[in-house]
Amino acid sequence: MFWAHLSYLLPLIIVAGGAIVLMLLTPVNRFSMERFSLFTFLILLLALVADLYYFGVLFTAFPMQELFSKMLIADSYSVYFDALILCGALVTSLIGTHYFQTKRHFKKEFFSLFLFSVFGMMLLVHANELLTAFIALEIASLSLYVMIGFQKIHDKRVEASYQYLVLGSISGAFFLLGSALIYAGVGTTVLGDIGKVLDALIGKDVSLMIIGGTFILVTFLFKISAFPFQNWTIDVYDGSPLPVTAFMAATFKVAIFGFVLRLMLIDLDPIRDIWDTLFIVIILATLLYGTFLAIIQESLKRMLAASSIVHTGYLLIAFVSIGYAGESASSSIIFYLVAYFLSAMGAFGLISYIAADEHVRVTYEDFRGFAHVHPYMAAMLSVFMLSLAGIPSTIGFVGKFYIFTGAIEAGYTFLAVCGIVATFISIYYYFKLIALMYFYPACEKEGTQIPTLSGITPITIGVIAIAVIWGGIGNTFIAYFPGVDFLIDTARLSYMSLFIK
Amino acid sequence: MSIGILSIIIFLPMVAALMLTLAPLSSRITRNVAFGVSLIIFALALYIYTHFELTGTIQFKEFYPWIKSYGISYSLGIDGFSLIILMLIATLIPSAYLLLWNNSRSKSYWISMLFIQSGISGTLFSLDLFLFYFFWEAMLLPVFMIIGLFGSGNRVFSTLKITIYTIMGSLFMFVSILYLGVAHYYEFGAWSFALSDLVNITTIAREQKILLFLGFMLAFAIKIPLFPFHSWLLQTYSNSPTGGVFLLSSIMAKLGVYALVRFMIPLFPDLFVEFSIYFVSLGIFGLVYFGIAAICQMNIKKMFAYSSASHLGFITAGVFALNVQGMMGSAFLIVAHAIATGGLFLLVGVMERHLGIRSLSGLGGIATKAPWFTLFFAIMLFCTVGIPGTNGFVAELLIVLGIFHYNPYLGVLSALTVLVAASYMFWVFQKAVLVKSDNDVSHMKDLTLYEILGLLPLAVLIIAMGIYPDLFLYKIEPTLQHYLIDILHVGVK
Amino acid sequence: MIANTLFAYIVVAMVLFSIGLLGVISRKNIFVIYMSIELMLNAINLIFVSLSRYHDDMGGQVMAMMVIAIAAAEAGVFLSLIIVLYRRKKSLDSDIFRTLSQKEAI
Amino acid sequence: MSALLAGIVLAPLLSSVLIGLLYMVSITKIPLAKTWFTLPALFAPLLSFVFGVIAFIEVYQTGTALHFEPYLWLGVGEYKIYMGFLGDKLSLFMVIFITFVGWLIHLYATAYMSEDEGYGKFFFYFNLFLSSMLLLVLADGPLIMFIGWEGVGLCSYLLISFYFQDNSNVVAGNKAFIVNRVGDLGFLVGLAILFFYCGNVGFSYENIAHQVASMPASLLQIVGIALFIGAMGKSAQIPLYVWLPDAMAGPTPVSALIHAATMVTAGVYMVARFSFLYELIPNVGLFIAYIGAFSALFAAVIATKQSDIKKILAYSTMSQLGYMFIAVGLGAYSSALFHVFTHAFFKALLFMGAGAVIIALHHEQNIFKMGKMRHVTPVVYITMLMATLAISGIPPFAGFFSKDEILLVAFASGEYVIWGIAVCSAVLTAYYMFRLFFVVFEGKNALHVNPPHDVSWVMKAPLVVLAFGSLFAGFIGLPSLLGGSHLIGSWLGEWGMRGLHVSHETEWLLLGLNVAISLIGIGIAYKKFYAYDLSRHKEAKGIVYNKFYIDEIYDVLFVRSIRKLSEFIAVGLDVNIVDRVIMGMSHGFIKLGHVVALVQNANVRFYALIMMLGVSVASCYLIWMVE
Repeated sequence: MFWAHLSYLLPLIIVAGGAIVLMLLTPVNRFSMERFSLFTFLILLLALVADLYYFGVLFTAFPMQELFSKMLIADSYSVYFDALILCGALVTSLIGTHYFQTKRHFKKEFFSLFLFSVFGMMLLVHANELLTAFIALEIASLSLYVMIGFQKIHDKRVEASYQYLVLGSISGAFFLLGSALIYAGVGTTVLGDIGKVLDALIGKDVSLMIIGGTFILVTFLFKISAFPFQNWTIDVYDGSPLPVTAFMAATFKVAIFGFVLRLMLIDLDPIRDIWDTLFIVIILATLLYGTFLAIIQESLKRMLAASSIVHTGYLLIAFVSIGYAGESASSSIIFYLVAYFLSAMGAFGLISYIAADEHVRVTYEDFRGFAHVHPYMAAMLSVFMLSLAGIPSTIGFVGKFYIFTGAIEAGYTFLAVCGIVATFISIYYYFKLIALMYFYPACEKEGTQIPTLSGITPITIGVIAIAVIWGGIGNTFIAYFPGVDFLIDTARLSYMSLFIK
Repeated sequence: MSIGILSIIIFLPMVAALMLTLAPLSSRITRNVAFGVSLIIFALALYIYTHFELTGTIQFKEFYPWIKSYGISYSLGIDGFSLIILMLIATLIPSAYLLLWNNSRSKSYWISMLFIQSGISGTLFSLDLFLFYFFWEAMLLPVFMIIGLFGSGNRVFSTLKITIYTIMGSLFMFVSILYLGVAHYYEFGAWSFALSDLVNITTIAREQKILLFLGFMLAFAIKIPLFPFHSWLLQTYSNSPTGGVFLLSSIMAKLGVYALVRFMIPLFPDLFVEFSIYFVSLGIFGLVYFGIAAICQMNIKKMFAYSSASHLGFITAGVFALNVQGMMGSAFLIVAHAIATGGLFLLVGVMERHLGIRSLSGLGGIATKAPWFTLFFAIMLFCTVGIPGTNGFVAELLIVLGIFHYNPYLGVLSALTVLVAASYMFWVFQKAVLVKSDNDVSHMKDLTLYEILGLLPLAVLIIAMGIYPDLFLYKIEPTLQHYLIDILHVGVK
Repeated sequence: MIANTLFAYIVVAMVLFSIGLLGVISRKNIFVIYMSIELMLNAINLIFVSLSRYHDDMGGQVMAMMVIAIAAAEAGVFLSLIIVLYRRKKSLDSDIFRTLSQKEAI
Repeated sequence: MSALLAGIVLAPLLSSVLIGLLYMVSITKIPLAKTWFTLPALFAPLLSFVFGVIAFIEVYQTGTALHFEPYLWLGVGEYKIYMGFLGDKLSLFMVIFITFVGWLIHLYATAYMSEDEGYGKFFFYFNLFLSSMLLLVLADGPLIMFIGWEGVGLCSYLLISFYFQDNSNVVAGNKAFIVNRVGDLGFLVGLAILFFYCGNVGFSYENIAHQVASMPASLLQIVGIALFIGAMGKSAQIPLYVWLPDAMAGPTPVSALIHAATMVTAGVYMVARFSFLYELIPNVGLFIAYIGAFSALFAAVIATKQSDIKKILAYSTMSQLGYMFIAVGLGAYSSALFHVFTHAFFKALLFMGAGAVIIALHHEQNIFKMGKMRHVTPVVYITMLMATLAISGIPPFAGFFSKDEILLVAFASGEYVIWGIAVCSAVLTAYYMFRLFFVVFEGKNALHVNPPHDVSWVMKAPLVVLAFGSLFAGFIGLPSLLGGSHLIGSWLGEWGMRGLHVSHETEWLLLGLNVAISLIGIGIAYKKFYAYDLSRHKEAKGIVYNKFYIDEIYDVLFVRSIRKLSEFIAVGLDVNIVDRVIMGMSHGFIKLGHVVALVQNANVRFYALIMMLGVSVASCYLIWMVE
């Protein structure tokens, strides 16, 4: 019995344990950076394997109830998100290796911090209680703050870390305030119970809950960088080391959504529609702001950061449509997270691979004529750009398809149209890069700094690129091979597991 | 599982292109392979043409489920109208290769051509709207590449412009498609994006329907292009390489009209009838507007760009004339104009290759140096102007009759077509080809044997279709009648 | 009777929270900013504690403890960061750390 | 038997294709001898002529028209259009003289073009023209006729701009084609209207003839006018005549065949063809007659001042066509066709004679630079004299009978205005023709740039034949008054003469009058121009010499204004409005983006402020909502 319960939490335990072990090993000089990244990789892989044991099974349970008293939950939903987070972490560590090796000033502690933040995210997904969630959030965030500011010789890094720290703690405070109010309202902070009490309260005054929920949503919106909490995004993404940026952009969002979806679907369900108008405004503002900023950027990193705001807008579109088209909307969110995670990972990873020299500001101009020097890298980058732009035959297109279908299904055709408009504007800043890479003769300074394709990182990125394509055209022609269908079905499954009482 | 012939037609070029991309082959071999592929496709198309039965139904169907959870399937099939365009592509593209034979040293030129070809075929065959949209946009990428890589002038700007412009239109179509799918889901409780299912939807309110209609229309209007969505046309046509402009003008633009008939009529028959008057007027307006605009163009490519826009307006008018004459005329003019304009652009390409200029002010007196060139130029030109004995005449005649049937006053206006094209075409013929000027055209060479071989079938087609049109019309008539039944059960005013 | 006092507690907490937030916004010195954040957290602690008294279950107390712990962790990061920042610019004025602004980026 | 009709059309078509191929071969690979082109070029018209005669005899014996429908040309829905040939009296009558005159002109051309390197091309076009003309005539149904109709237009374009290196020729060709197209526009409209009233039962003439009766009269009038607009274009009537004088840029045989004998009469033929329609709308007929009359006079007036020999002839052609339209307009189709017939002979003769003179003078076209030709080319002199007499309407030459008949019709049907105009232009005709004749052949002390030479017999032989034609052609239609049996009228049957209610006295009177006025005209010409001293000739000035500035007016009115409009659209609208709106939107968006970006000032406190504002706004909204 105990062991069975343990097996639910195995991934968490592995990651946490690994983190601690790595931290303890840092003084040992026999292990080089390369070793450490290898260890990290192995630990994550192990955790993933442990996680996949329950993957695709419909279940829900409260492991070690006597120990945690329903503060942790393990169900297909959390398993699914664990898988995503772990994949994200794995990819990050893989594309990171080259970066961390070329860049100095990365100490070994970095990896343990990295693992800690992964652990925090996974915990966030497993959290079944507000304060647990807060703790998980803080574990993830605090380690991220440090990871961002790790190279303290660069102003950018430190300031980014500072900015993120201040604003992040404010939003954390809001989260706490929200949970406090909810506690005040219903006298408990355990998710399932909140829902029950709330159902009982229907008709009575629930304003405490509403305000509390709002404050929790503030944190949520802050972390996924939605309007009006989006300003930090561009600066922090710009300031932090590229792998960390990728990690934040792709993986952290997954975790946050993992928790908030759970909260929204299970507990705040009765009062969700209060926020709809608010969300519509937020979506429009987010899309607009993100587009405005993305279209003017010179530096690719900032452009991607800004575009991540736009993608947040898309995700929120699906988020509001949960109310009316719960299943397809939430599964579309999950799928879109995967899609965005793949494309962004690839893009950031490749850029981090290219930006070998710290001091080269990776701008559009730096990619002039890039394709003639490095055809394969250019091809991969184009694939990611196309996917971000949502051009057919990439996974980004299918993701958008789900999102907009869900929106229309929920009756938000208007939002879908807004999303469309943002999309075709985004074509400009994504295709500009492709145009620059292909349609101009190579300028001589290229090729000297950029490493040739070798090592694990390019392979990983190549695999991601193939995955992006496969996600776009993949189907059930080839039997027993996961295609689009498989992804969306498992997403549906995990969604269902939320409602097992 | 068995792969159908249509799938072969779609994927053969794509596969070939992918292989060629990876294989370290020279440009010459790449070109020859591409040419071979196009010939194979021509053979397949001939097979289809001969085995196509004279019923209005959709034939050579293929169906595989794709994204089951949303009822999206990979389903192909052709009817008479798509058959015509298939034959068109299958005939034109080999000729194009022969004309472009020594045009480009670069592999990617031919590879893009291959990609474009498969994208076009996919758009042509798909019966599932999702699949249709998929190809419709995927087709754009190689165009983006070929213009950007091999274009001239401000090519990057123009390629970005056409891409964003076209995607804007198609994205609105995308929303409409999704809306239809959702409507189908709500009405029948099952997801589907297949055309045959979506036509059954009855629950959409009129206002929404109009919006959807416009959503589709925008995409097609930009592709065709109709006034006022044509502002991408000039730069694109004048800056893109010969192959690109050839495909754009003679095939892709036609796909817009094709999709118009293929999807709009079954999906929105009532609105199609209701709005027909506006679009007929718009088409005729475009005919005159672009025709007049063409007169003062000094850049020969821009002039032809305008001229093809003007013809396409006329074609659209014919489609919306809601009767068999108009539609058949449009189908016929699609072919005629595709051949003629394609040929003209290819010839201009030859001229550009030899002389490097495409401004009328720099040309003249080519005829004496290149009689074959002049001969073919003249034939294509007569077809464009619609001289009897060429298929252009038959087509324009049919459309005029159709529009007359639809509305006599518009009919009179549409008869202006006999003047419009003539007014500038003969002038350009005189200025660029015939009259001797003091410009140095000594570099102009006559067509090579390959080029003659490439143009000969086109010329023969033009004449044959002009002298015995019925031989070519009877294949599509059942289909068009079928479409008309769709309309007529709504009732033509 | 108890309800009123609870109300008073919560009002106080809210006032503290707002002071903290405004402090972050209005004060230039990084230390003060940090302290304002701590103030916000402690305000929430106050709410928790009073609530636990109100609901009389110990959960609230525990939460307060947790929050304090987390605040401590945050303090660790924050203080170290403050040191780094000071090293870089020899100043604790929050407004001079503007490397990442859009103007700089272009 | 009836397949002959197709043969008539095919023979020249095939030969033209053959010649064309040979020509392309000859200019790219091996240059071929002229005979390669000459043989088919001469053989084809002859063959058509023979076929025509056979068919003629057939019809003459059986009295029933020949029909031939090889295949369904176009079948749309219930509308079926067959590629049909109709060999009835009218069409065969046309076929015979077209092929005959055509053949003669071909023969003439073999000599005329012999030095030209475009020899093969010329006959390629020439045969092509002949076949389209024959298709026009033999077609059963207006649609097929329209093919021929536009085909001849195309060929005339090709032949006018035959020497395409020279800009003016090509411009003339374009002008001819586009003006013809304006006519075709009308023709097409009329055709489309007809099609939808009578198309569904088949679209041959007899079907239409059955249907038109049931059409509303107003519509019929529209159709009639529309079709006549087509005729205006083809037959160079006011206001669409401007192309004809410029069309003389082509080689002389072209002018002889196309712009005198055959093509330009297509309009007349068409109206005669649609007689069943025009019978129903006499007022439109009258309109036609007036147009014809005015054209006749107008052209005659202009012709009096011209100095280019071919231009004079062109205007005279136009004026003669005016006569024909007077006749058809007044319903006297046989008289019109009679004039077409005779005119074909003497006008072709005139042109060929002129051509001979031009050749003799090394391509000199200004009559005031000629003179003395009588001694150089006596044969041409004689033949030209006969032709000139014929056109001036001096008995017993062909022109006299036909023209007299037309005048008679005009008088008899009570249209005295038309009659008056016709008479005036008759005087002028006689005058300017003899002016030309005297100046060219009798003009004193001419200063030839280089000495003239006589022309070859290959050129003269056709002249002689045609001379006989223009002498005797008239007797075919000899009116009953002079003991003739009026063959043409009786042959043409339903197109035949309606009874004219005029007494023999008036008829004699008119006849005398015609001769008299022609003599007056000749007299004036003799007085002014006989043995005209060319050395003292000074170029004419004035409005008439400048053709009433019609060309200039048209140029300003249409050509320039359309170019202006085009520039306005292409630049003013397209670039400055349509495109600018779209590009402006995108640029404005990006500018706005730069403004928005100012928010990104990396100031933590500012960001926190924004956050606080966001939260407070949201909370306020929610509280307001919950209340």
